[in-house]
Amino acid sequence: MSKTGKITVKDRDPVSSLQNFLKLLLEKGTVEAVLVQQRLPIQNAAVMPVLVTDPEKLEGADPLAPAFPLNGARMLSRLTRKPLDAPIAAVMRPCEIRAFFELVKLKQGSAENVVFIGVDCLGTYGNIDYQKIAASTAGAESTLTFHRSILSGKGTATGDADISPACKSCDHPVATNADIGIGLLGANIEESLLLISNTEKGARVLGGLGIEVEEGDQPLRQSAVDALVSERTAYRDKMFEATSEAVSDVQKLMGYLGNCVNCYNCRVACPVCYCRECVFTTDVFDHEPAQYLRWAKRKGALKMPTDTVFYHLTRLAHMSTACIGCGQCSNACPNAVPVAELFRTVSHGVQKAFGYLAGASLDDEPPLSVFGEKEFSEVTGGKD
Amino acid sequence: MAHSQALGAPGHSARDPFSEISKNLRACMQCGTCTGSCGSAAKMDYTPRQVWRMVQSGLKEELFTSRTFWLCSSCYYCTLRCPRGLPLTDTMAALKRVATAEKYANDRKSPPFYKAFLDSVRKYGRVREAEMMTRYFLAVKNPALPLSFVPLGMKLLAKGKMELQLPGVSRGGKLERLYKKVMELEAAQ
Amino acid sequence: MADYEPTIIAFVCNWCTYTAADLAGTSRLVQPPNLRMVRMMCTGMIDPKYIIKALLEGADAVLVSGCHPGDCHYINGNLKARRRMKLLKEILPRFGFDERRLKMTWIGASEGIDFAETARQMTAEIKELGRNDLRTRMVL
Amino acid sequence: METKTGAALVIGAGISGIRSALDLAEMNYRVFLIDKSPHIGGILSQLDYQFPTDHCGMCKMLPTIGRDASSQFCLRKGLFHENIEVLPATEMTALEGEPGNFKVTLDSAPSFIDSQKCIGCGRCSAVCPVDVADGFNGGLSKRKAIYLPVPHNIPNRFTIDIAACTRCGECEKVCPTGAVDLRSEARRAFKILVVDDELVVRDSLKEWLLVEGFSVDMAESGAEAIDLLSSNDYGLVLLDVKMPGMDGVEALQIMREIKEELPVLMMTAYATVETAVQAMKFGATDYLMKPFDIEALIAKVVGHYERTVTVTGRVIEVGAVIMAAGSDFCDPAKNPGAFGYNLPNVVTGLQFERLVSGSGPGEGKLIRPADGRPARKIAWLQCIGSRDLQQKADFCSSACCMFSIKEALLAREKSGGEAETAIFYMDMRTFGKDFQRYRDEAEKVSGVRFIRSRVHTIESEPDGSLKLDYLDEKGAQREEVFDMVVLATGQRPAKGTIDLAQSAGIELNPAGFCRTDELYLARSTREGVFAGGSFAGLKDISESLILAGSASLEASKLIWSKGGTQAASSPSEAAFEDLSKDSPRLAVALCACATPLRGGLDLESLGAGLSRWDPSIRVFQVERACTLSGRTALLQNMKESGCNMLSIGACMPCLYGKMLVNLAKETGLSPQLMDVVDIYSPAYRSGETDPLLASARIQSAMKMSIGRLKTADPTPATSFGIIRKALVIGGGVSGMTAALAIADHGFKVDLVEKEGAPGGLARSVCRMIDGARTAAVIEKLTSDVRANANISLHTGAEVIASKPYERLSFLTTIKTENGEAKQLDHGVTILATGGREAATTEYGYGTSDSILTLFELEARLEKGAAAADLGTVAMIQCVGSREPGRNYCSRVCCSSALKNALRIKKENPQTDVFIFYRDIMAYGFLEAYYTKARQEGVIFIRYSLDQKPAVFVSDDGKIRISALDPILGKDIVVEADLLALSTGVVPNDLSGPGEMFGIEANEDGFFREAEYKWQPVNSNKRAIFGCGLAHSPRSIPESIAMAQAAAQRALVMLNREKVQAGAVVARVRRSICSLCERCIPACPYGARSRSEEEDRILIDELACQGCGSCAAVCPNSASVVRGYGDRQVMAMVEAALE
Repeated sequence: MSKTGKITVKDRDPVSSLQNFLKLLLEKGTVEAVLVQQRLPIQNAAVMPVLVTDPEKLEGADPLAPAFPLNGARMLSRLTRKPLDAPIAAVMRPCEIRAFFELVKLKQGSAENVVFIGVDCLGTYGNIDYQKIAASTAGAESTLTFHRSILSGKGTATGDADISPACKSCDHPVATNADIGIGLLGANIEESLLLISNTEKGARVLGGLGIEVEEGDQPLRQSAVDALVSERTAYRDKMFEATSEAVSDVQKLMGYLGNCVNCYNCRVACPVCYCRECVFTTDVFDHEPAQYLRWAKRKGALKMPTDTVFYHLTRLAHMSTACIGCGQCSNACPNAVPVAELFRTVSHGVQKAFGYLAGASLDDEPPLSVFGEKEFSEVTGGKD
Repeated sequence: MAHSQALGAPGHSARDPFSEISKNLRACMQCGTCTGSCGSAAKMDYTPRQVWRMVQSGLKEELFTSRTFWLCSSCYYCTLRCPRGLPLTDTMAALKRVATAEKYANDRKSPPFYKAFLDSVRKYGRVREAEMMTRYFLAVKNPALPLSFVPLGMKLLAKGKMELQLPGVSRGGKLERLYKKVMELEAAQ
Repeated sequence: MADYEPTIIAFVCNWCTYTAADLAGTSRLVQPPNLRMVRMMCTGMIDPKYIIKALLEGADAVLVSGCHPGDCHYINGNLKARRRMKLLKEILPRFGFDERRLKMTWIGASEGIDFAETARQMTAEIKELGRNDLRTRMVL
Repeated sequence: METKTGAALVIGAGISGIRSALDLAEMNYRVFLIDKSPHIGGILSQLDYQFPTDHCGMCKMLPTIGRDASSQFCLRKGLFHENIEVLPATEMTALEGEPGNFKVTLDSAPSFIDSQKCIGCGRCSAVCPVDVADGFNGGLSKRKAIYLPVPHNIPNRFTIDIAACTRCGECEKVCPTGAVDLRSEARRAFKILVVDDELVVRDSLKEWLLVEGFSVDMAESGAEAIDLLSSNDYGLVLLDVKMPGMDGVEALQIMREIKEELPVLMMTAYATVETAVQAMKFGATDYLMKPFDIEALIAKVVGHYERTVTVTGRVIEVGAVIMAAGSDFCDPAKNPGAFGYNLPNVVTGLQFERLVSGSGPGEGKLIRPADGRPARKIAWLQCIGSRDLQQKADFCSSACCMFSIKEALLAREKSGGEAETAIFYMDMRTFGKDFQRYRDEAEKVSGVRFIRSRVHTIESEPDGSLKLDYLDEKGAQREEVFDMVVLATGQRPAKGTIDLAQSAGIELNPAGFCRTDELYLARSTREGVFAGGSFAGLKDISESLILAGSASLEASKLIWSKGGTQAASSPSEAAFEDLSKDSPRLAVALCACATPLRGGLDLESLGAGLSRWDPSIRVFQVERACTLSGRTALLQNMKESGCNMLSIGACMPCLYGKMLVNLAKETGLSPQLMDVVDIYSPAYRSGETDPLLASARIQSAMKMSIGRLKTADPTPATSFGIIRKALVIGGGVSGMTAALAIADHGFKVDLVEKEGAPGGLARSVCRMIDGARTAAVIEKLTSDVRANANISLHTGAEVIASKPYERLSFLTTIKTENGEAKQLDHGVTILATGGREAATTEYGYGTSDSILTLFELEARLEKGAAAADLGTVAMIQCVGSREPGRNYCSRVCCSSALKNALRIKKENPQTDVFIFYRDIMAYGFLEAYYTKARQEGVIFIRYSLDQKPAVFVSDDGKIRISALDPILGKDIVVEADLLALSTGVVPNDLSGPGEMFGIEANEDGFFREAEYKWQPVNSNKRAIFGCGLAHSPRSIPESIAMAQAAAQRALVMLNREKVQAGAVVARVRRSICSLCERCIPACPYGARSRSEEEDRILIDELACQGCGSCAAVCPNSASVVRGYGDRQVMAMVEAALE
């Protein structure tokens, strides 16, 4: 049962009709600004999150583009770290909203004054691949061709590039916790886009815009979503198996992380790694020269910089309960180390062990911030 | 057969022996040790603990319908173990005295038995079983009773625990003055 | 491989388990000298990275031992530590660290015998399990 | 004017003694803590678990403010505090002087073991031939005459049980460090002269005394004795009375002239006892009866000998004395009605505690003492030796009901839930806070059977199990077989209480415990001598600690009023250099001393190994570092090398507690930068196969210490000033007492009372249990409060808001009587918001004016309503209390009901009084009132929760109460003219002050204390305390005691100009803190808060206990605990793997 409305698509261009919908939001004053992924009016047309207040400046907005330069959650957290009395709309992918929910739990942002508009996500390309595609076809055309090829069943690949492994294994294509959902699945996006209101804030906003919404389930959409989810889950489980096998002992893990140069870029890109400065960049880890020598003496040889495996394992320990699998860590790694697969695999196991799904809702407590009197007695061998 | 029992103010008159008894038992906190210790508690209709409770609550009539205090064999276990140090065995004896004095005909067998025993001891200085039992059977006037004692009698005879002496040979016991003194004391009380 | 002597890092809480360790010592209980005791004020103070560091530096096993739930001098330090150990026991075995190389237990102040028994049993188990060769091998 | 000493003596080092000693020590008084047993901890050293948490929490008694002045480890190991001198095996023999200036003589038992030398290796007890029942394990196991008093004690000194020791000397021979000295030569030097005309007597005496190790001379006549006496020096003379020629008495007189105080024992046959006694008049010290009983004779002789070698009485000057000598348990075997109490597998409560303890005989596996089989069906018999007039024990021991429930729960836990448990009781006295809930859970969740019956006999079955005959609640005779029976033994005055009372000049109450003031429970009958803990009668741990706190308050008030010194700043205030700019220069001192402990340890190779590992350190050896000379050598070395950190490798680090503090003072280095490592015991380990392995362990131990020190954070601990004023909320009896207690120490107090006049609930109570008028108590307190210049009383005022002020103090706004707001600044807060009588609509209350509540009945009696025209009075207890919705016992209604019943019976014995009850909570000495009430003829009728009495008011005004009499099994109806309902006590609303000060109330609305047992008056927030009815229902004297305990805890804060934060304390590195606030809920002490204006995390350094929860939860170590930073711990881990 869901409350859904429609955006009729004019001259088979969903992107511009979506832009008109967003213009409506600004013109009606429901929100004072819209944070949306927009094609920048610059030479090689990069797609970046943009905070737009003037409806006219929305014409580059393209949330449907298969581009995912960075996880917008960190931008929204900067916007809402301190109470912001102006309401804003955030057009985001499901993983961005889930990441932001985790950040809210860590007091890095607040969700009161934000209207979440969650776009169905059919997958995105890595930054390098997308730049090539964007360079070859101008403007929103690349977005339309991407969606048309999916609609016609030709899949997500264009040329030799395909959507990133993280997106292929993402089992949350629909933003169920967004106030308003933009439904692509189960709709012919050249005629209309679905408008799903998941919360009463969403219903209020749509009501304000005069878009009537009726109750009723959407069998077509539901089966499309289920199909996509089962396909993605199959891919995901294969990926889990392969990755687990690839890191099943420290030697293999070192091979897996062989190209890592401790640039810590994956941490910078990760939306839920919220520390202002990572402990590995503080004085705790700038070791004394004598210490390096002592390690080298004990082990015979010492790769520099050290603490690579230590860094990844510690980062796993810190954020595996909050990882939402957005893939930005692999996206940001200069040496193409498959970090996302490793972190997604381990986080899935950890979150299942604690019975916690990252970003699902603002109410459930992060597992390591709470504790119980009688629990997990298997950890202490049955003693309590 | 729980029936409502008006627990009015327990009747207190100055010299009533019954109030004497209940004053002794007031400190009882119904811990049940006496009943637990009592050898013959199993055969009693009201356990000793219930007797003290009835005394406390002044349920006199109902108390004297009970056979409990007749069955008390004065082994003093209860008095020894009572955490309140109450004179329980003496209370049982006092109840017997009150029962005989106020003629509660609740038990036709025990008073004549005790009386026959006391008379025999008074007369002969010791008990002569044959004479005592005949005197008891005569007092009880229940023909079936002697027959029920026959098996016991035969066993005692076989074991030489009892001889058949002829009644009537009066070798006067020397306890006469003792009995008189006791009767004087009881009257004075 | 049973000829080597394992080195076990024991993160123990200053209150109950350290007292049990002293008790095991003063009651002259025979226990193997393989434990290296790091005395923390409370198991709730043990950051997961200390345990990861110990295992990566080549500790053959890590023991974390604190007060029984309810005994903690700081009310609930041990309960928080249990959750962190649950996290580590979920992550580390995926990379080939045998589950038995990371043990958590509660040892009360009077359980000197338990402490000696845990030390003996763990040393035997790890000796049989084999050396953690990261100690002398280059780790990235 | 003699010098006023700021010192106090605490007698008895059980937990109450420790509590009082710590209280006074934290207020910078000097404390002598003595105990006659060789170890501290009293009975608690034998208990591993305490109700209601069923866990141990002793260490929570240690100071939380200025905690570096005291030991920071489990109390079972011992107690060190800068201001406390612990004297085990010491007793007080005399107490002279007046309050504020006592002179006390202390006698310590002769110790045959040198505590400096003994290393606790245990070889002596291995060879000791004597086997004695081990008191520590309740006699369940055996120990030797030379033994470890408690397993945990550090330093683990062995002691000799003088009574059991046969002086065979085996231990002396085998001791590796020569610590045992039985003073056999000293005995040989003790010469005894035996004077008797019969040769056979002389020879036998000589032989016995020689065996004992004494040297003996003999004389066959008085004359010979006299010239022997003049030529040599005797310690003792055994003089026969009947001798030809000069008889004993004459010889005695002459001897007296030769040597004035020579001890002479007259030896007399039966006939001449009068002459012996007469000889005593001439100065004979004692006499011996012929034929001689060898034990008695030897004991007397040894007694005289020991008196000469006892450490001569040490005289100390103290301002006050606190008696916390505790109490003993009764010995069930001595009970005249003992029916099978000494059968095998019948144990006392204490023995059971030892059976479940890890260090006990059964190593914690619940086994039967007789045959070691697991005990899986256990019965507890309550009231053994309590509530038993036959044993003159007309008192309840207050704690046995609860510790039996705890033991039943422990039995189930230790047996993995298999054990079947049953408790046989008369009244299950769960009168304390949350006790009723504890019992309900035991019954409903853990399946403990509660059987209301007093078992008279235990019979043993062939297989060693035990058969109980008992009467069940319906009166049916029952028989049940159990594996084990535990006797909940009642209290008895501690051994030696009588002569302790004599030497202290205090009186005892009829039951043999210390007699205390009716109102001020801590005051004994002698001014200046106070009673804490169970010395005045067994209490549970929480009540003992409250009374101990009250005793320390009284003692401190007395000392302070006599001008006793009370140093303003805390002693360890010595400013340490701030070395944060210095680079670490570490010195390693290896103690070289010839102790055989050394084994195969080679110091040179150890030193060389360390320098190779870390060339920057400086290694040197010191001769006997623990001695004074050792220390000077250390100092000199450190000065030379200019090092700012020191790691000492020696034996027994525990010896260095005080030494490090002094070293710190002299070198100006904070003790945090010094460390002592035990490098000897691994080498010495008996059964150590591989010396290489041992030296590897020692190397890594030293390296870990070096690693820890080099990465230590050298900034010294800081200290903070707080506003030295107190705010007391609630002007009832507790509030006023607390305010007076603080004001009497010279600090300003604001006392805020909602009503027009102070007094609280006590105003509606007319009489105390002993008949004294309560109004007099309130008037006295009120006049004292108004007269005290330090107290400003605000009546009709209410606290409306409070916020932190000047970093660690509070600024509270109150609305005064005439409505205007007033701001009060204060450093500490005491909540004494009190409680009130609970309202009820049950049992027809309100439908007739002859149905009253307890207080209304008392008011009517007080107004002189003649008992005669009251007619029949009925009372119903537990109205609304101890049932869902208000599942706690209100504790005071039973004693008040008994008080009213006794008053009615006293005024008119003919009035009939019926009390319907569920359990009469006449705990402690209130039991005597319960017995008296029954003896006065009050009829008690028990009812159960599911069959409550029913009340009908007939039209003629008579009240008919029908109920089931469980004894008779019949319905009875009581016609009464007056019905009083004991509705119990509910707390006044705590939510207002609760939010303002961030403290919670428990589910019944009472003040939630930090820890029921070990911190009864603290809240979980620093500087906020609670007492009186706000904490839990309690009688007026108990409220006063608790108010004093709360005031005492507050004074620990107020008493210092600068309050010292701990060295190990949390710190936030602001530059890298991401303000995720995960560390705020992680702190169990609420010491962290987010400051909105400065946008950073604030730490209350005084509340912080250094537990590190905030550091572990912070991913990038922005929150770090000094002494346990990442670099330090990781350095230790690396060093351990070198």
